[in-house]
Amino acid sequence: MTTILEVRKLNKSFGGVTVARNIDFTLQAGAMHCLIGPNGAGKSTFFRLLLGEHTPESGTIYFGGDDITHLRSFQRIRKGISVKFQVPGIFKALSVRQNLEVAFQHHLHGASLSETVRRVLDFTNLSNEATTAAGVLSHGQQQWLEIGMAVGVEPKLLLLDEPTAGMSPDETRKTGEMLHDLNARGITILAVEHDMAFVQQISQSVTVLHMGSIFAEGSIDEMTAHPGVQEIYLGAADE
Amino acid sequence: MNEIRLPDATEAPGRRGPRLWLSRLEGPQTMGRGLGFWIAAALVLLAAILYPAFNNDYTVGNAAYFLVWTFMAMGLGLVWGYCGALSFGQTAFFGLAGYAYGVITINIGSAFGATWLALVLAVALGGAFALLIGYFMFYGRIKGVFIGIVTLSVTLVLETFMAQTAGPQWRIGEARLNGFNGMSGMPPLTVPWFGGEILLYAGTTLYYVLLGMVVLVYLGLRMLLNAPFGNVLVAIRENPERTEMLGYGIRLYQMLAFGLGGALAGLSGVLYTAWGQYITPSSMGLTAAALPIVWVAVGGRRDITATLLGTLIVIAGFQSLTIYGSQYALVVMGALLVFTVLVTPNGLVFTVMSQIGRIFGKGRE
Amino acid sequence: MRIHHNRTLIAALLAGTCLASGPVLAQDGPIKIGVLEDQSGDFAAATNVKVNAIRLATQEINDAGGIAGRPIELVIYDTQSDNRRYQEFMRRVLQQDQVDVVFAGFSSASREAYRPIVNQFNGLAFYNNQYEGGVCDANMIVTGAVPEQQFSTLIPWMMETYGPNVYTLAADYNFGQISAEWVRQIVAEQGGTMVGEEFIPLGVSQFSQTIQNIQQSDADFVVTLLVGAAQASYYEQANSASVGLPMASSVNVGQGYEHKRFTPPSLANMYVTTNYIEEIDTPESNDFVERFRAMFPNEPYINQEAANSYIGINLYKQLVERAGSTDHDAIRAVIAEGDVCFDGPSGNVCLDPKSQHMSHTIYLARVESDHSITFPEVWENITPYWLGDAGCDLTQNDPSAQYTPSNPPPAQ
Amino acid sequence: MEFLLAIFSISYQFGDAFAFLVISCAGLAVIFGMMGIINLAHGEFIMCGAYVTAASARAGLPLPMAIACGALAAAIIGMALERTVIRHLYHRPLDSIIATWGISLIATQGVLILLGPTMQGIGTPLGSTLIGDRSYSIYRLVLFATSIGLLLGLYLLFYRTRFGVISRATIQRPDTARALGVDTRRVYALTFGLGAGLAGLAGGLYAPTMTMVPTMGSTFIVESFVTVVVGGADIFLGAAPAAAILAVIKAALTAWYGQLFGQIGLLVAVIIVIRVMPGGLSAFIKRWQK
Repeated sequence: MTTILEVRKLNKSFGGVTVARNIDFTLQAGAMHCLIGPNGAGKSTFFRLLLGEHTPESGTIYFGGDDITHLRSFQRIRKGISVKFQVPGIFKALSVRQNLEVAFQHHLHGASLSETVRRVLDFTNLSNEATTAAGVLSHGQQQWLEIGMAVGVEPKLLLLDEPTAGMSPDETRKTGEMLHDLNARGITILAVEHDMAFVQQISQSVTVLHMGSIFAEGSIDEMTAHPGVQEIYLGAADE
Repeated sequence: MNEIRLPDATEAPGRRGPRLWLSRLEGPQTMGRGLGFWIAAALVLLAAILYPAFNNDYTVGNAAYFLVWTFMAMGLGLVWGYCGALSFGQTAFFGLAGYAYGVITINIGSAFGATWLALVLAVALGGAFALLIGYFMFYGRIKGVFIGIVTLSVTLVLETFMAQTAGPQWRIGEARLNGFNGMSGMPPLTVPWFGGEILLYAGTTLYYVLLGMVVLVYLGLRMLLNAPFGNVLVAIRENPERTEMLGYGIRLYQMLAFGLGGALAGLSGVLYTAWGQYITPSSMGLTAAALPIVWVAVGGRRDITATLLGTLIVIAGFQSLTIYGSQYALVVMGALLVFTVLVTPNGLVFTVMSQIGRIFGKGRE
Repeated sequence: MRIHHNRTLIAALLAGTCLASGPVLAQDGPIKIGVLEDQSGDFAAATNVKVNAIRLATQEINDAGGIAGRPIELVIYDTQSDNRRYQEFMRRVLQQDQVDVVFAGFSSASREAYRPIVNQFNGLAFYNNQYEGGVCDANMIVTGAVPEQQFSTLIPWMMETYGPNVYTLAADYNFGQISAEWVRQIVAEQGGTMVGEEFIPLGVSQFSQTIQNIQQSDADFVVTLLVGAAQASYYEQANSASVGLPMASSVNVGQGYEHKRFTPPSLANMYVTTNYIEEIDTPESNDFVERFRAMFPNEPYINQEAANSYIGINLYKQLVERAGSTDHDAIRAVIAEGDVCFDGPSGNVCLDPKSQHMSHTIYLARVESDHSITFPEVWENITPYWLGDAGCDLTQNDPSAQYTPSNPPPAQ
Repeated sequence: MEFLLAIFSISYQFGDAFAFLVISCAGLAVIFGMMGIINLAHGEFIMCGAYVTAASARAGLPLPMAIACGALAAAIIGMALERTVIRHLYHRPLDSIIATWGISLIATQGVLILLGPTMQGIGTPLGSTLIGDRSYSIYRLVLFATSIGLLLGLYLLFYRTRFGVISRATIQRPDTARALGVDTRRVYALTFGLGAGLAGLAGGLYAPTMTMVPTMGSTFIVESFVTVVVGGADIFLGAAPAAAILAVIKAALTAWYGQLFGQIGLLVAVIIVIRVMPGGLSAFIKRWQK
């Protein structure tokens, strides 16, 4: 197995608050990995650092062996990272099909664009909604549409920030299947997730973040049994 | 679920080159599609072509004058309505290009179509300046209302500076900038023709030339907006972060759109200067800067057709108000603006067009 | 509209009154005068009265039988202090309304905006404002005073009375810069010294620094060439800082009646050369003011532009009657005779054929500490000599340009 | 001694520019800075305050009372406008440009029609004082003191009174405030009225020193926007230091290079500030505080 993402000694703080402290993190190609941790643990910040929305104070990010620490966001996307945000980041005034076209059109044209759009519509169960304005889709459908858009750039690594937030159990299950399907096609997946049942469904291994640094890593069962992990979750719940 | 269906935007596969571009005359980013729309558009164009046959020279020349402003309005529609960046300073590019036309033509004269060379150079200068300002703003992560403030400041700096260039030391070659009183003495657009030149004073010939330019720019913008470029602009307006995370260098797109908007404002500036053989710093002032925003907002910024029609209606309407409304004209104008914003937030023309579209089932919404 | 025109045409042809020259359609009907003035916006304060002066002159002439038996019809548009409106409406009055002559413009910028259009349609326009001078254009007749008339009288008198050290405060645009140039030149000729010269951008309303600069200088008097409502705030601020120096101006009082608007004594000790203001106590002036107030009782002030506009209409009447036509060439032939004069509210005035500018009686108005006006000095028959001396001769050729002392007409 | 006089003279110029910026921008800082409404009718609120002040002063009221009347009149008109027009535009800040531009046209031309093209001024009170060999207007010193008092008063109002705290909370999180039982519509109306009243106050304070014409407000508007933009969203962290910095720039450029550069310098300063610190000074300062 090869390493797709490698993070070395990443540090970031806002004002006096440290949000990433000496993070070392490695992700193998083909993995399906989850990041967990209580609110404010730094999960979203970690994503934003990976995406280039924040610049780290120190540390290095390697993607596919290349140093991407100083690339702009869209340049990282073009290297093969893609993301689905927590709040659905779709274009509400555009139709579902237009959303997908915008997502794909910088590398596809004409017939191959139409074909890819059709396939992704199928994949996301949105074929019947192709001309609907994206803003009126159900919450789950909006999440799927965004996953479809994220996949459209043909990423090697897909970052998912709480992909099932606000979904019904049935939608959550379907989403899990979708992710397994994508993973089977060779896309590495890194997800931030709260729903432990869902984590169990999709992930072989998890990383626990706490106060901006990596607290523990291991299988999901190990982590739920880990006394320290239980403590930070309970401690956080007390606050 | 509330079914809102949007027209399908799929480009017919297999089309290439000109046919592909022609197919983009209609699409998701512009209102109006199908035979009905194009028949209506052709009728409007026909009416415009026949207009001089039924009106006197003054009315035709005055209509030509209205057309002069539409380019700046369409450019602002592109930048504000489609790209989501409210520029309060399109007049900076308008004025710069207008002065450039004056300086160039006063120095090289009008023979052999030189005025058209001046037009191209001046518009390019306006566009280049807009690219520069666009680079400064978008790569500097300036957003929202601050874009308006920066652009307004730019146009006011230009105005303040130009207003004090009355002295004889302020000359470029033969051309005196002439300060607040404004620069004059440049030739009108001139077409070299057999047996003498045709001077495009405000009249039927100028009207047809401008009508042709409006049609070209309008159709060109329709194609551009329905092309992938336009899709991305709208995506940036809707959600810039998401668009960037789809791998687009959004700043480049914004800068290019801003540059194009600036070039169109420059085109209006050149045409205005050539029309009246006069350009003044006050055409870059606060009042002048606010006017394009008013035209576009009243017409409707979200659609290029609404912008075009709205601009013509507002300019003509304000002029008639001034002619017939005496001192109450400005009061009525003000009341109209407030009314428009409160009652038809998407713009007067846009709202009417969507209603028509709904009736015939061909509109965008 | 078109039908009406055609009928007029046929009637004119049938009646056989069609003359060889001049606008055929208008020969029989009323004489149409276009009026483009700023009745709203920044300049409204000084220009509404111009329109009323034109109305007054028109009514008087019409009551007395019109111009050569033809009544005057006014076509009035509000140009809103906006140069674009001048361009739009100048085309409208010349092309659509087919007026015989236009009375237009307050600011110099507005005049420069419409002048190309007047030239393009070979129209005739009266510009009735005092201004920076230098317009050499056969299509323009200027009745307002120009710098050589106002400064060649004012500055030497001031230097003689108060001393040789002069500080100029001028609006930073054409009028201010060119007027300041005149002041500089005359001060040098008279052996005085410019101890300061400062230009203020239009729209500036805060003058603390300027006031300090003046206090630091050894000025004997200050020449204030400030323009617009914002800049007029200077007087109030200078007064409250007790600058206390005499002021000289060519533009204040006579135009914007600052002495009526400001609280005494902020304008005290200001000297203005003007060709008319309502305080002038001559029988002609008093009679004019009386007739004016009879027609417009609420008029705040009758300024020099109002008198010039009134004179302009009467001069036009004389020109048309002597030319026997409204044709521009015929009218200019009359001007070329060099004896077109009029005894009006401001005394006797005459048109100079070379520049088509007007001679004036120049009154030196002094603002007293209670803001009443006295006239320490009157100069009669001051001619607008500079353009003619510099080489502008509209009887010979028509450059349609504006010249300044530092940018004079090219040598012939 | 000569040196002290020079220092005083420089401070006087600075204070004068500072007072003008603070007083003219205070109303806009509330309406634009806090509420996000781009109020192009700011100048007309100032004009309204100036006109009412002049009219009341001529009717015999002492000047401070007359100024209070001017501010009050502007505040009442502001609240009426908020109720009829502005209320509908909180979610569409860019449309507020059009609406307030329309209001400004109506106000300027309406005043011209109703009250004529000019109004007689009321004269600057208090006279002047001689310091060294130069005389200074005392009223200008009063304006400077007033600007300091104004900042202090606003600080107390927004940070020490119930209304201030509720209004800041409402504007930051209207939904939360509503959930806590705040009548947010009333808070918006009062806040807008406060902004309009502050603009009226500016008009009243400067009425004795300026020409009274319907378009007089336009001379304030550029300076006001410049100060608020440089200051950023928080009036106290932003506007006061912004006014101070801009006053230095303006006074220095005007003193050394003339009024033209004073004007241009202000505009260029804005462009640079927006580029270097997009949230204005207040965001910049807040970042440092963290």
